[in-house]
Amino acid sequence: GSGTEKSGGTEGKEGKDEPKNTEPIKIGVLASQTGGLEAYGKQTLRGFELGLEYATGGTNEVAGRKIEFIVEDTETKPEVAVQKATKLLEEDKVDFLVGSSSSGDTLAVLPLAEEYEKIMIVEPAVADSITGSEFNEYIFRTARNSSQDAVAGAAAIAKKGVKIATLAPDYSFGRDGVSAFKEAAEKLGAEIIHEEYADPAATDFTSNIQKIMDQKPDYLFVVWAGANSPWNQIADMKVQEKGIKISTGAPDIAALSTMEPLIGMEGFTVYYHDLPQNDINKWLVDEHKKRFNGELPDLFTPGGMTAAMAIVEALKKTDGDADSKKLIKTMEGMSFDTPKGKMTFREEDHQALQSLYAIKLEKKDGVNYPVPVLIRELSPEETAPPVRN
Amino acid sequence: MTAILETKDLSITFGGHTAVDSVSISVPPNHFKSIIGPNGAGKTTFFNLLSGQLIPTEGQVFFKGNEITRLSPTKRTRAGIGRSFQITNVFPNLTVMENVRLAVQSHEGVRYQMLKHFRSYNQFEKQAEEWLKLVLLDDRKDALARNLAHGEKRKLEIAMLLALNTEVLLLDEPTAGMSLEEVPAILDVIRKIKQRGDRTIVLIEHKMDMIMDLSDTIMVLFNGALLADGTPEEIMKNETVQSAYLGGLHSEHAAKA
Amino acid sequence: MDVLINLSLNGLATGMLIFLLAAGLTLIFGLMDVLNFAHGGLFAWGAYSGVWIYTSTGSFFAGIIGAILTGMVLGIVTERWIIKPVYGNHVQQILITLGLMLVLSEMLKVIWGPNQISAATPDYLSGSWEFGGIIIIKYRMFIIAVGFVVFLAVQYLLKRTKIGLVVRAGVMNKEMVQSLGINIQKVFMFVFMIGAGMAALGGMLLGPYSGVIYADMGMEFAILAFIVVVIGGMGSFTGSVMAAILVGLSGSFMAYYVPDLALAANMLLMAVVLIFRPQGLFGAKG
Amino acid sequence: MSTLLKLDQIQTFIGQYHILQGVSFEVPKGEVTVLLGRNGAGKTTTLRTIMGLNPAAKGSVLFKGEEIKSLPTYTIANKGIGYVPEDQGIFADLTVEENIKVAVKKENDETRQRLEWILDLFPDLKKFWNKPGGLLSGGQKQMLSIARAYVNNNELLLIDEPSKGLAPIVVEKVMESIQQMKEKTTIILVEQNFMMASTIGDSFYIIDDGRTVTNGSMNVLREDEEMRRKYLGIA
Amino acid sequence: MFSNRMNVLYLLAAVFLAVLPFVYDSRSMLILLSQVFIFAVLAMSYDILLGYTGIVSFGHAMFFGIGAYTVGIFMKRFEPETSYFLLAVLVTILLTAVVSYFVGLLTLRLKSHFYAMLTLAFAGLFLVLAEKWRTVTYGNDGFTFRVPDFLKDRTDFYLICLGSMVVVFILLKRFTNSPLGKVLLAIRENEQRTESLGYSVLQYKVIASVVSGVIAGIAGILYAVSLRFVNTSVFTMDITLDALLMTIIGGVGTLVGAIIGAGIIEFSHHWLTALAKVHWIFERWIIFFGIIYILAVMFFPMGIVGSLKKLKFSRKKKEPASVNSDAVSQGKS
Ligand SMILES: Nc1ncnc2c1ncn2[C@@H]1O[C@H](COP(=O)(O)OP(=O)(O)OP(=O)(O)O)[C@@H](O)[C@H]1O
Ligand SMILES: Nc1ncnc2c1ncn2[C@@H]1O[C@H](COP(=O)(O)OP(=O)(O)OP(=O)(O)O)[C@@H](O)[C@H]1O
Ligand SMILES: [Mg+2]
Ligand SMILES: [Mg+2]
Repeated sequence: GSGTEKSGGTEGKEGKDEPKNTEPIKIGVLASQTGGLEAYGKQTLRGFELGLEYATGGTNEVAGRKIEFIVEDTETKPEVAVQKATKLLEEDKVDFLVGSSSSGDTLAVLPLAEEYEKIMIVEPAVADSITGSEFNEYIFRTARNSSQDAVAGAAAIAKKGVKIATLAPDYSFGRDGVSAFKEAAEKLGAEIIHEEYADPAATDFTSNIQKIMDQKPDYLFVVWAGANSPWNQIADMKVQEKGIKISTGAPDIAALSTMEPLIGMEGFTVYYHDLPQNDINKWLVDEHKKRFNGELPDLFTPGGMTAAMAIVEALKKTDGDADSKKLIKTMEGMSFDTPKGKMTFREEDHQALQSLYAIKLEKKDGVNYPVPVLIRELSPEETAPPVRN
Repeated sequence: MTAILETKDLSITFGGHTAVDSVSISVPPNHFKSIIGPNGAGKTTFFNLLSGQLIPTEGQVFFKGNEITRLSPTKRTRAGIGRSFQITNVFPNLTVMENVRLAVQSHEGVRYQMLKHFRSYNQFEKQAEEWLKLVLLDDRKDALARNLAHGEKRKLEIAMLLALNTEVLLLDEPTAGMSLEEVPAILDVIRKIKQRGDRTIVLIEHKMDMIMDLSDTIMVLFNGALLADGTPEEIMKNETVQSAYLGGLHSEHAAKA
Repeated sequence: MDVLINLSLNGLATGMLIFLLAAGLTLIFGLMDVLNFAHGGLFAWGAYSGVWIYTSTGSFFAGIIGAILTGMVLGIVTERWIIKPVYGNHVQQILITLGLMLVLSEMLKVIWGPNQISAATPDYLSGSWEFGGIIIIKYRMFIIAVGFVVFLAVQYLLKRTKIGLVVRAGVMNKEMVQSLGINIQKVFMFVFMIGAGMAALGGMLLGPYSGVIYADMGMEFAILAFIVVVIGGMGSFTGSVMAAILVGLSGSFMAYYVPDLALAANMLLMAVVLIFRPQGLFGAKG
Repeated sequence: MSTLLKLDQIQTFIGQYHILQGVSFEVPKGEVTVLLGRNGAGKTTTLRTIMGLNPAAKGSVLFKGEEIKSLPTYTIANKGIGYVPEDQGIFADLTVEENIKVAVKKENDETRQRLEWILDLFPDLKKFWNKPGGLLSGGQKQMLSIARAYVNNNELLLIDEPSKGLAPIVVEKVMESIQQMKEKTTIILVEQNFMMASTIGDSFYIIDDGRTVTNGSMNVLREDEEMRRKYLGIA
Repeated sequence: MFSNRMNVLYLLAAVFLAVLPFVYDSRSMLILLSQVFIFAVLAMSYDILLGYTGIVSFGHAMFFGIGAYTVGIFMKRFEPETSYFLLAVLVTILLTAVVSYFVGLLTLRLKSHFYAMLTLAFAGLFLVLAEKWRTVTYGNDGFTFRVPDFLKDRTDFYLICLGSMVVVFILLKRFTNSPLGKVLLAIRENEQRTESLGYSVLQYKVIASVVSGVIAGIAGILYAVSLRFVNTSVFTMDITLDALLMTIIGGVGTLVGAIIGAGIIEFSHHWLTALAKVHWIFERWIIFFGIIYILAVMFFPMGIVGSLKKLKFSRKKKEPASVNSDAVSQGKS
């Protein structure tokens, strides 16, 4: 009955007293398994499972404790996310939360992590406010945030004297993205001459594109997410022919296939399977192909894997102790291996600093979508976003 | 004594068609006036102007000396002009009792009471029952209005008007479709109200014997205009009325009566 | 000047596209008075089946025909099993068609997977011409043309045959229409089938417009279609075209001149129209 | 003279209500058969049962010897039965012209002639040819409803209280027209206007409480005051 | 009639729900039930419009959202204290009343679909406002906030939700059974006739829309507090559709129907998603959700309560008294 709320705490203490706790560690994973972000949810889940396996060497055990994880579908609805998160915390008594696919769902769950004093690894939700204004100390994010994207985007194109216009959907994601980009780009000496925001649900973006063309920028930097995209119309309006170069973040493979018109574009990406050159990624690609009949890991698959690896790494360091306070101390500033190389949880806001990739979209034989080809890796330091909490 | 209901040059035009054409009448209190005229003469439209369903293009309507030309139907009903409809117009999914009770409730002025239970107004139900008895419909009081036969709906229509208990009653063909047997009963009701002597009644009907029997005066509408206005005898003598409205058979009939 | 022409042309084309999306609903909702919330499902199915046929056969034309046929078959099934029991009852219509909508859009994911799918224009329709500053996108001209043809065809059907009258009469008084010797159920089924076919056509043509189709596209565009039918005036086919074009143009011009209100463009337009013309642009006075 | 329509012990339910509990009558070809009875007796329901709008649960409805009891309404209508319902059944948003157009089964010379004839009878309809039916006056709606049933060459017409709401002179016209039509068309008439019923009716049936209680030739009823009083409450 | 027996039943149900948290200790069940109560309040408020006045609104989320944002903003901007919470409730009531009054005046003259779409437009404008007024609302991502202590404990909050639902139910029951409520029914049936009986239809509709709007606002407050988070989703069509579906499934014009509908939808949702983990067939559980709607219409055409009521009546009496839900269904909406 009444002790439930503090049970997490007591358990932790017990863990400290007993020399060897063999209770399994439980992780609750929140992801969109239905609804608009279903595809992202699936990527995270696959990655997470593979990550656990990799990090524990296939034993699914750390410091003598088994790791179990329970997946819940948030349906991309905040109220469902809260319901499911509470269930995980209350009934399954999980030690960690991981998730979720949407920023809204994640934001709604943040206070629960604090209330129940459990670590939440945010993956792949991108809103800056998660590690910014809405931050609490139980939150760690393995995903990159909007600002990191923006900094990477800026790094890819911004130089002294370059005139840039931006196009973004008119909601938080787009607005956050552009303001972060602007800051980063201006720091690099570029000039933002026009910001265009479009109704994300619109069928027609030509007016917005027209307006950008009127400004005659050197670059058009596009922040976009969601199925309904402006690529076709950018091509139809002959933006590139007018000498305006396009730049944007490369999305997941399904969305890449709609970017045919942007071949030749320079931009950045969070992940594409052949960009990171390390053993972990190689393992990921191989295992993923093996298990999911030849499919490649996609945009957020390594993120899921990273979340698992961060947890295992932290537990290794505490020797299986899941006490949150202790974990927080351990994880702040912790560096750990991931398919994207080393990441580090920044002490101030628990944001994982990580590599991003400056790329160019190219047509490749035998691949039916434009492929992001590496121009250069942007180091974690280079893409570090400002601290905003 | 001043007129209770009066119109001055009342006209209404629907897209070029003048349905009521400069009609001026004056009905003294407690008077029984009938309106006759061919189909489409403008009788119902005239009623609509009196009861506020329509706003005239020209002219004025007065009730007890006050102009009410632009008043809403709601306000006119509250002021004391009640009407029944030619095409039956009831609340189909409420019971007969509930239909009439709504009229009683309005008459009693209980309009915005939202905190008390409606059952604390038992007297409404009793009154409603009285009215239903009067029109011989009390045995159907729990039936849904939409399940009534046509004639029964007509009776309900009348019961609702009576329950409003207004000073002026506008009756639009109350007995259309009512069975031979029951017309006299309804006639009786109307007659009783007339005899009470405190109600003004305006009646539209095509049943001439009924009109002759009840009316103090009769007005005749013709293509929207007032053709004649006078006592039953005067009207029956009017040749235009004879030929254009009553037709051959009826003149015999009228002569007999 | 160039800007004005570009904005107008693109607004017009978008309007025509919206018209194609809404045309089916004009019949089903405007004329037959069925609050069909599954309409979006019908055109999402049109889009998926059409694009699938196009990519597997390589013939855009086959894709169009395939989409229309898919829509018609779905229309018949829907009418027969879902709509028929609930004619004239809006409350039940809302519930049952929302249920159908869920089934339809989830089935898409079962068959074609949850990922968005890219939808390309055929070569002969892709690209654009440029005259001075005026850019004419080929596919948009194609949409305008198709919209025009569909408009004329349906207008012919409604004006030259009794079908429009019979449907309107049937909605007002089904029993009476039957008493006049008309098999109204068959007529309703036919009209519903045509409406569903047009919805599917609209969906199919939408794909290449933005380059991508996805399972949830249905609900998004269905609301737009409802807006068009209502502000055009229920049951008025001309009204729907005009409303659609108005929506297209206002979207285009507002995005350019008052971008801050662009998000609210459709809702503002609808509010303004309905406050000043409560029966819709071409609706008979109620 | 042959029988065109024959109802035998018809029982009809509406919902769970047993409305018709035994209606039987025969309609001879070329005659006007009148159904009489008080309000709520079941006259309208009888007509609706014939049209298949409230199908009979038991009994039989034979039209030209063929059982039509369980056919759908439109099939029954297409066998040559026209219906003027008591609430007129006007399509309010359709114009007078469109109301008639919906009804017309075949556009040929004959229909055009019939239409002309009926419009001459009711010139008001011609006058308001393009007006929405819902805006007509009560009597005009009645005229339109009758006209709509007349335009087709029906063998049998079911007319429910046509005189309701019509000016006396128009009632006369309707009577005249029915007389004229009798040559081609058989008619079942429900009518409360006894003057009209007795003038144009050939035979009558009285329905009470969902049953046919008595019948006979109209001449008999005209003479038999006792019977009138007993069943119709009039002298 | 049998209202006494019904009252006893309602009382038993309420008592059962009130002691539930003390005997059955599952917090996620509590949360689920709280969610049911909150949506029941919203659905009941919708029933006042749909079931009792006969108007379909597509913009009900507007009021829900106002409640949710008001409490969110108050808690975020000021201190999460009881006094500010009460102030937020007061402001919600005021705001929803004012907004529903003006929107009502502006829209209620319109006929059925036109009305529905105009409310949709207004709700859409509120959605855009919430999106655009980023300094206060943080855009569509939304923001989290703290709540006063007395709302923190889930059991207490559960009881508060239950209490609110019961109070709203009793108030609305009384409201609909009042003489004014009867006039609303009359409007649902035949506006024009109601007018010529001396009732001013517009005023009644506005009253209904204000009552319904304020209660929807309350539901919004509870919803936001339950999540301690608010984002633009509270203004979306989804919320309106939820209210609509719950009301219809339960049976329009019955109030209890709204509660039962909320229960059915939330629980079948809960179970279906649970099943998704058990068997792959249910992975696409939304299909089954859709099928439930379809079957509901086929087997309970008047909603659960409406259809049961009808069954009961037809067994008992020859002549049915008014079965409300069926009334609306006859097409005016
Ligand atoms: N709202 C309206 N719009 C257009 N025309 C109308 C309207 N209402 C009535 N009319 C026309 O006005 C004329 C008069 O109609 P009204 O209903 O007043 O006739 P009436 O005298 O009551 O006839 P009846 O005896 O047949 O009921 C008719 O020709 C009718 O078509
Ligand atoms: N849908 C229905 N549900 C229940 N009862 C009905 C329904 N329709 C008709 N009735 C009942 O059936 C009985 C016969 O109705 P019907 O309309 O046939 O009478 P009628 O003889 O035509 O009367 P009237 O002369 O008033 O038109 C009436 O008591 C009526 O209340
Ligand atoms: Mg009249
Ligand atoms: Mg009858």
